[in-house]
Amino acid sequence: MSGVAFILISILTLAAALATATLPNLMHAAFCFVLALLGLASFFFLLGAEFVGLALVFIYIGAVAVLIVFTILLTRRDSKEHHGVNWSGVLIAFAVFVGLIWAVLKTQSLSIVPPHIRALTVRQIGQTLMTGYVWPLQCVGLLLTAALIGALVLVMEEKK
Amino acid sequence: MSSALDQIFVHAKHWLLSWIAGAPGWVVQIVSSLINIVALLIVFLTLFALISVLERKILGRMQNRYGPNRVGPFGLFQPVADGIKMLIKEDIVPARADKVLHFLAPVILAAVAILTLGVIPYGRNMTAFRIDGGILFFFAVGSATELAVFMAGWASNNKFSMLGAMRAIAQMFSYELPLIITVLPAVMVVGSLMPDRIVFAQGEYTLGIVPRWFVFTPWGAAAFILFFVSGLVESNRTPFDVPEGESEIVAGHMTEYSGFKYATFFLAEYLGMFAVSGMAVTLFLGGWHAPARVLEFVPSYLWFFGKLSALLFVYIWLRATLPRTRVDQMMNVAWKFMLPMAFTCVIAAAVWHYGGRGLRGWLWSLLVIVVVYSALSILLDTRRKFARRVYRFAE
Amino acid sequence: MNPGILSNLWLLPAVPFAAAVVILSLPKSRRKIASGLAIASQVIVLGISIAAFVPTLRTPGFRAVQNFTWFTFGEQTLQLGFVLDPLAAAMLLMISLVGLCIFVFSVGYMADDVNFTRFFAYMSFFSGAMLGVAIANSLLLFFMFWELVGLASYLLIGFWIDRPSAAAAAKKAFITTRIGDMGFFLGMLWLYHGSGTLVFYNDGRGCLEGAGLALLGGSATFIALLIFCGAVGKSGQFPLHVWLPDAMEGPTPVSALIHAATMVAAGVFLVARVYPLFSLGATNGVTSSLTVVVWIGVTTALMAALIAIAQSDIKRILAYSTVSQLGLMMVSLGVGGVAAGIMHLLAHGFFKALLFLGSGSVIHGCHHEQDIRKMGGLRRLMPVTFATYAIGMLALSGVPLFFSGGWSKEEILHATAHWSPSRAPYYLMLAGVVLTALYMTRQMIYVFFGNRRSAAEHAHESPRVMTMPLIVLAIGTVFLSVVLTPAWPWMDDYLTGESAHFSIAELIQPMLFISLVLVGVGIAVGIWLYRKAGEQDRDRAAEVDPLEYAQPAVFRFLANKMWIDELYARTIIAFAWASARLSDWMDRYFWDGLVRGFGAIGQLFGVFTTDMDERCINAGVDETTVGARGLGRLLSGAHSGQIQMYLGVVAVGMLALLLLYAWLA
Amino acid sequence: MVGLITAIILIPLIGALAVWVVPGQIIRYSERREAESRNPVVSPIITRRDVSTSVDMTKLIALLFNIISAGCAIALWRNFDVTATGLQFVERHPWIPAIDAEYLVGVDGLSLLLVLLTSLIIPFAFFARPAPEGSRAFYATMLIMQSALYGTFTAQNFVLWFLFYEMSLIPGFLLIKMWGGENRDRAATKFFLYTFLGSVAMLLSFLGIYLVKGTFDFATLANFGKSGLLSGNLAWLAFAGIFIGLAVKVPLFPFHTWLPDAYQTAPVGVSMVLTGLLSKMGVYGFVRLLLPLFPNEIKAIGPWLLALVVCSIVFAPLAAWAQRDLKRMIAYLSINHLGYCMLGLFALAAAPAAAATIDTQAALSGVFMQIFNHGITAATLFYFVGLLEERRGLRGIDDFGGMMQRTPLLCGWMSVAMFSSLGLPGLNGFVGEFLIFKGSFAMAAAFTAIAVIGLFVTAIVFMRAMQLLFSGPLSGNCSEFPDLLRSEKFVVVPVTLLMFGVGIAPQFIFNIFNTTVVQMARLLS
Amino acid sequence: MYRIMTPTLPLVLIVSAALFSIGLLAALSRRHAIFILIGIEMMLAAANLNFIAFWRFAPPPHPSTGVMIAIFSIAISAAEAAVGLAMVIAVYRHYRTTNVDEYDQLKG
Repeated sequence: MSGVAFILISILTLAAALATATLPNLMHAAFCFVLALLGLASFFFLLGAEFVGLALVFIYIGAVAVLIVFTILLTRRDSKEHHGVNWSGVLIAFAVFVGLIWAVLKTQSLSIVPPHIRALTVRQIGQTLMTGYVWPLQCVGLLLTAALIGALVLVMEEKK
Repeated sequence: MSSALDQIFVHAKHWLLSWIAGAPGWVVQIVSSLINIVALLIVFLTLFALISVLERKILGRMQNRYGPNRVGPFGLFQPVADGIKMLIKEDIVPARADKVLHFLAPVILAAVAILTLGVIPYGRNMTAFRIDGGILFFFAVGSATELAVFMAGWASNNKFSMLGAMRAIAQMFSYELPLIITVLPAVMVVGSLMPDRIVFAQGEYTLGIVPRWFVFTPWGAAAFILFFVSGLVESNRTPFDVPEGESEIVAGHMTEYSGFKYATFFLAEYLGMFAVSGMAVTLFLGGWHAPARVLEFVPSYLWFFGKLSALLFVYIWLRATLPRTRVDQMMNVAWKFMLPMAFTCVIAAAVWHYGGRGLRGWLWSLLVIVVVYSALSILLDTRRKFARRVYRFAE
Repeated sequence: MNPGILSNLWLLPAVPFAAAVVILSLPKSRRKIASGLAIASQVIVLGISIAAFVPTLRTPGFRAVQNFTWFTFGEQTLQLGFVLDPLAAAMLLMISLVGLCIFVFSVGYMADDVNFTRFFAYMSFFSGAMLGVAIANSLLLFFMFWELVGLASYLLIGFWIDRPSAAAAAKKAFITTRIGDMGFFLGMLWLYHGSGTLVFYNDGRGCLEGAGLALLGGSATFIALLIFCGAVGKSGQFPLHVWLPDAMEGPTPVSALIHAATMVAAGVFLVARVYPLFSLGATNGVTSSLTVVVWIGVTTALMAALIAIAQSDIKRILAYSTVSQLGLMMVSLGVGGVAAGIMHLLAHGFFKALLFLGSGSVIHGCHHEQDIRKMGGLRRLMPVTFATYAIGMLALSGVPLFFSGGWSKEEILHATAHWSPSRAPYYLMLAGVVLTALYMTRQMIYVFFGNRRSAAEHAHESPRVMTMPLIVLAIGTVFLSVVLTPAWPWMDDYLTGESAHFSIAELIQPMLFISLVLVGVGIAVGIWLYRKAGEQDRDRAAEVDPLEYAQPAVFRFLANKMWIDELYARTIIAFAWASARLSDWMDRYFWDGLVRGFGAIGQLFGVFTTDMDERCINAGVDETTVGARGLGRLLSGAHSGQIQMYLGVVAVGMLALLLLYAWLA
Repeated sequence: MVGLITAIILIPLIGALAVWVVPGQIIRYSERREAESRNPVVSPIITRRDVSTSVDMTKLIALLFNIISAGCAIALWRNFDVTATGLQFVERHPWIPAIDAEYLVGVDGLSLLLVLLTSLIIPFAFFARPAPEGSRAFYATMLIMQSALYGTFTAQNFVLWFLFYEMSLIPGFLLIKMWGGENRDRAATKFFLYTFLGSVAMLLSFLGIYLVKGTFDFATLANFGKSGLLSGNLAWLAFAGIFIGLAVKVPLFPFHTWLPDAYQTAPVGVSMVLTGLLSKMGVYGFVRLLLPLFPNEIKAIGPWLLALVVCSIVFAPLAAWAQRDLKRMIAYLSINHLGYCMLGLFALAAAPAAAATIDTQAALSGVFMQIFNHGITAATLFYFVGLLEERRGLRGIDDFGGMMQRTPLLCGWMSVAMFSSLGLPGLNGFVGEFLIFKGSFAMAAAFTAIAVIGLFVTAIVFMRAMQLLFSGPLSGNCSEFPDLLRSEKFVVVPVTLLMFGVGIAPQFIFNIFNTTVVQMARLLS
Repeated sequence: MYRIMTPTLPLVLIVSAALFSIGLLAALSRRHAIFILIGIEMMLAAANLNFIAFWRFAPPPHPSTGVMIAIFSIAISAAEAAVGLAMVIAVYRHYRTTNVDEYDQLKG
């Protein structure tokens, strides 16, 4: 079953991501991005990282996606993509893709069957965050605050 | 006897599952989920119908009129009639609308609302999806509402829709912060994100009569009030129904909707209301626990739905009583009062915890809340009856 | 001994002070309460004074002190105290009795004034301070009350604050007396330094007692003279007498109380109080300090009497008479007649108060006209005032037998006559007696006899509240003569601490006849000179004075107060003001200029270094910068500003790394 | 009780922060008063006028912190052992061990007196009118100044002391520069440069001392002082540096020219603080530093120093006499009054070896008393000038006239302050001046005798002021003045009562520093 | 067939690599500033997927490092998105366009 789900989710995610990268209607593309993220979250569920999945949904779909669509709205003047494909970009992306695939396939030590592990509970994550990762956590908190203020300052209208 | 009555729905599900006992595991899993979903849908759609008519009747009573009383006994079949009307109305889609998103918006909205209902424990052993991070799930999924509202507003290609959607998102964003932060104290105190555990933690009684619901602690009471108000905003209910203020922007993001899509929005709003109320009951009002030990013989789900009904009644009551707020005042309250108070609840809960969870902690946390509340009142008091009107949030 | 009264002496200043504070806090409209409170406090004070007087009567040479610590500084203590001896007791009685009369008089005199309450507050304040002066047993405490008395005087002279002349007079009074007080202050410091204490009497350890005096040695003369400076200022002695006539700008009761009866006499009292300092090391009763006192007194007495003859303001005449009489008292003290001086002080207190109140009554009756040349013929219109004024005039002129002033003046002349260094003061005093009789007769004739002139037309007798005090004071003036006669020198003995004995033979002395004759001459000359002055026409106010007619230059010299004020204004005050301007100028331009000069030097240096900077150091740096800029321009071509290009380069770089990895692996 | 001093120093700083953070609001209300306007033609007319008064939230917050710190100061006073010698409430923490800079605070009687004075004057200055309404920066700066003053008066280590000493300079500069009257830029710069140069000189001297003796501790240095701290020219250099630094601060003739400008220009509240407290820093420095450290040097040039002092005492009131501006006049009188302090100190330090105990103690007690009295009195005078200025808009001595008829209360209370300043017995000024003169007369009679002229000229100055301001016919431009408002009475009455209290029963002030006086007199003579 | 369908580590990595490349594609080929940002977000998401995958397939007993890094990475990218979008708006206000080709003021 997980195999089927994996394939379905992969197809969904990659398709949505591709749509994001190519759709000319910006709003559609943005929503496709949301869909891709949803797929990614499903991946995380599938891999047993429920918390990360939920956090991804919470943060990206609940917040970042809304921000993105808002930004698109606020810069509405060109909500349609400018024409012309940047072929060099496509080329580079494809080259990178090939390189990565080649690297993955070439590496032998990766073919491991998934070990049976006990689920990682939220409580464990919380404890780890509060013990071993306290400093990073605080730093991230500081970073978020700074980002919040910075964003506000950037967006605030300059007083005349 | 009472235990049997209490667990009657659980037993019923097990009985149903015993029909497919031989099937592979994933089949059983899917069937089990389906049963849960179907049960949820039946219960809440019925509740929706019931509440929609009851609301109109209660509003009527409060405004000194009868309300619907023509269709069926006491007008109870009114929702059926409404449903038929909605179904057979023409489904109008504006010509320049984004068809796909226009269609998807109400669907997503309703789906999200139903999903959030899944993690709430309705009775002993009666949780549809038992997820480790249930609370997180509730809010993570719930946050998709904003996206759906935006979709509706944008796809309609109508300035009223867009404005309404903007307003809705702004207010939902603002109040989502206090909503989530007020949950934190309960989560902290219990040490789990699982709604069942939280309900379970409130199951004791002091002296056998006073339940240890969180609402009876100072931080709990404050958090409950904040949560409830934020919930009102989240579900766009009066007095915070600014996004669909008909006198200003027709019907907000729902302007271009008609027929069954409109009904779906309606449904989603009510389901959202149920979900938030249910979460409030779970977090602060002891979930399905009885208010006294002697009353435990009454089945747990009845307690839950009793409490839920009480909260719903308050929703309707408020709608009958209060006028619509002004959007800038609302925003001011969210950022300047609700948010600091929500953080204070977290601190007060910590104080309560380290004060020994007894009377001492109770008093200390009360002190914390009172001090911060007073300070905020003084600082926010502009000595004017109304704050100066600003349009920053509405732009 | 009467410890009871002694421990209650502090009430004497305290009660009037308290009354003053209460009255000040009253609203302006509470006139009855204000005057009632003031008079009540004065009655209480009189009662206490009598109670304090009684024990001094019983024991000859009575002296009781009560000292207390004001404060402790470091390990030292500062002692203050109260003393009760005949000197203090007699002063107390005089001050409180005269004060009471004047308070009562004021109720009538000040009836129309807006600031009635404030007047009584100030008066009570003055009364308290003056009583404090009388009982102080420490030069410091004496000085403190002395200053407060000065303050009260300042406030009361300037009572009619809207008159610029009053304000100027008040300022003049305060500053002039302050000059003397600075001397007093220095003397006090010296005394403190020399004797180690400022307490007068302290069981043999006080500064006026044997041990204390012994410590002083030769410095006592200087100390005494410095302290005498204070007395000169306060008692209006030459050369600091200029403020006293001007002080008549105050209301008449003030003139009566402060500038006639009590405060100005405080200088005399001060000399009497610290007399042991003056007489320290005396040979035959003469010391250099006392000699100075005598000559100052003589100068003052004669000069003031002369000026008085040429004045036309009723109060100014009395003021100069006061100055003159105070000089007389100083002479008495200087020649060793302490008791005589004090006796004259007491008698003067009564009759001068009487005269001032009488003049007040006249002024009141004449609608606040003070020029005697505009009065006349008031004898009939104001009989009570006339009678009492006449008594006062006779006492002042020194008519013996029934008038106190006569006897005390007699005593003084007696003492002066026996002063060993010189007889000159005696003769000068005799001249003074004649002049006194002369100017008083002149005044009487101008005011009470002859035709009624402009101001006298609508004159009227004063109300009873004003005449009653006049009568009381007149009785006092007459009564006092009983205890002052040489036949029964009770007062003399009371003050010197001997027992009184009666001897009618003492009454008959050659000197008495001399003075009697001189007084008679003075009065007679006065009547003869001014016989016509009284009959002047009622419409013509300013007829030429007979003396002016005779000697216009001399008269103008006297009428203008010998141009002393003008002299001071041209010399001392001008010098002080010039030095003030100079100080200010020096400050603004010289000292500040110095500072600014330093600043300018610094600035010059700054300009120099800036120049150095620009020429030498900056130039090198500039060249380097130009080179760096060229390099930067070269490199900046790689920046297309296209984000995507940068990103693409990064991706290619990543790919290259991957390939490198593959090649290496 | 340990930590109380640190609390006193820190609370105003916190207050400054709070003033910055909390939004200031001005609550206005009107005080209804009866105002009598005199009409010469008709009868007196009673009119009711609304006198607009406002309460400034910022001021209230600042005052709140003042009250807290004053409360701590009073606690300090209550717990202060008046009989114990030496420092009390000592807090000692290592700070910069490399240069022997410790955080060392403590109080003896003198420090306590000045701490109490600071607690009194600063809130008083907050009430000064005309005030910069709603100016948060003003109050914050004043609070910083207060903290610096507390620190200066309690620090017992030179580095710490100097830190606080300089810390008071910058707020002073800012206060004059930002809220001053005309010519404020010039006056502020002059003030700053002058005092700063003095400070630099002082710092250099102390560095020199440190290099030789290796310590910054006041008590230790004072012990060295007895036997000669330094020797030869170095001693004279160090002495001159410290002397100039402190003489500028006091100020002493001829280093005083910054003072009239600064006092005249500064807003009234700041003038109050400048004269009431900042000048005391100089006197304090003399007592604490120069006299114990350089007894021999002072003795050597004692007469010259006394001559300078006498110049201060005599020329300053003469210059005051010639002033038109009331503030400038009081500024000059401040120089005079501080001159008395210096007279006592220098007479003491320059006295021949066998000065009597009573004289040294009298001089020292008098100086301390004068510090306190001048603080109160001069501040009150400035306060009153501020009231006049607020009413009239000008403060020239001849811009007023006959005010006594219109505003008897204002004039009455102001006269009390003036009489206190000219040393009338019964008011506080007399006590200190008498003791100073008593002590110094014994030790330097001639100089003291000349200094008495200063007392006399002061009287002339005040008499002239009173005559021109209060008496005479009511000047037209004063005829609409309101008398003392209730809010002003609340400020004036307690201070004046304090003057009376100190003048009549000064023992409670003496108690604070008597032990210190004994100890110091022993140290200095 | 079944073996292929089981999500093994290389499979997940291949999906992640594809997602990364698509993100890179978006970042390089789109003209709209926001989509460059979205592309970067996508690349970050792909990286997160890698973290989770490596964590999941690590031999037991395994620490929760992978999850932690993913959580932090999500938080940081959220911050980055907020600031990035704010910058887009700020830049848009200035240039009145979101076309990155026209943002060329920084060129040397």
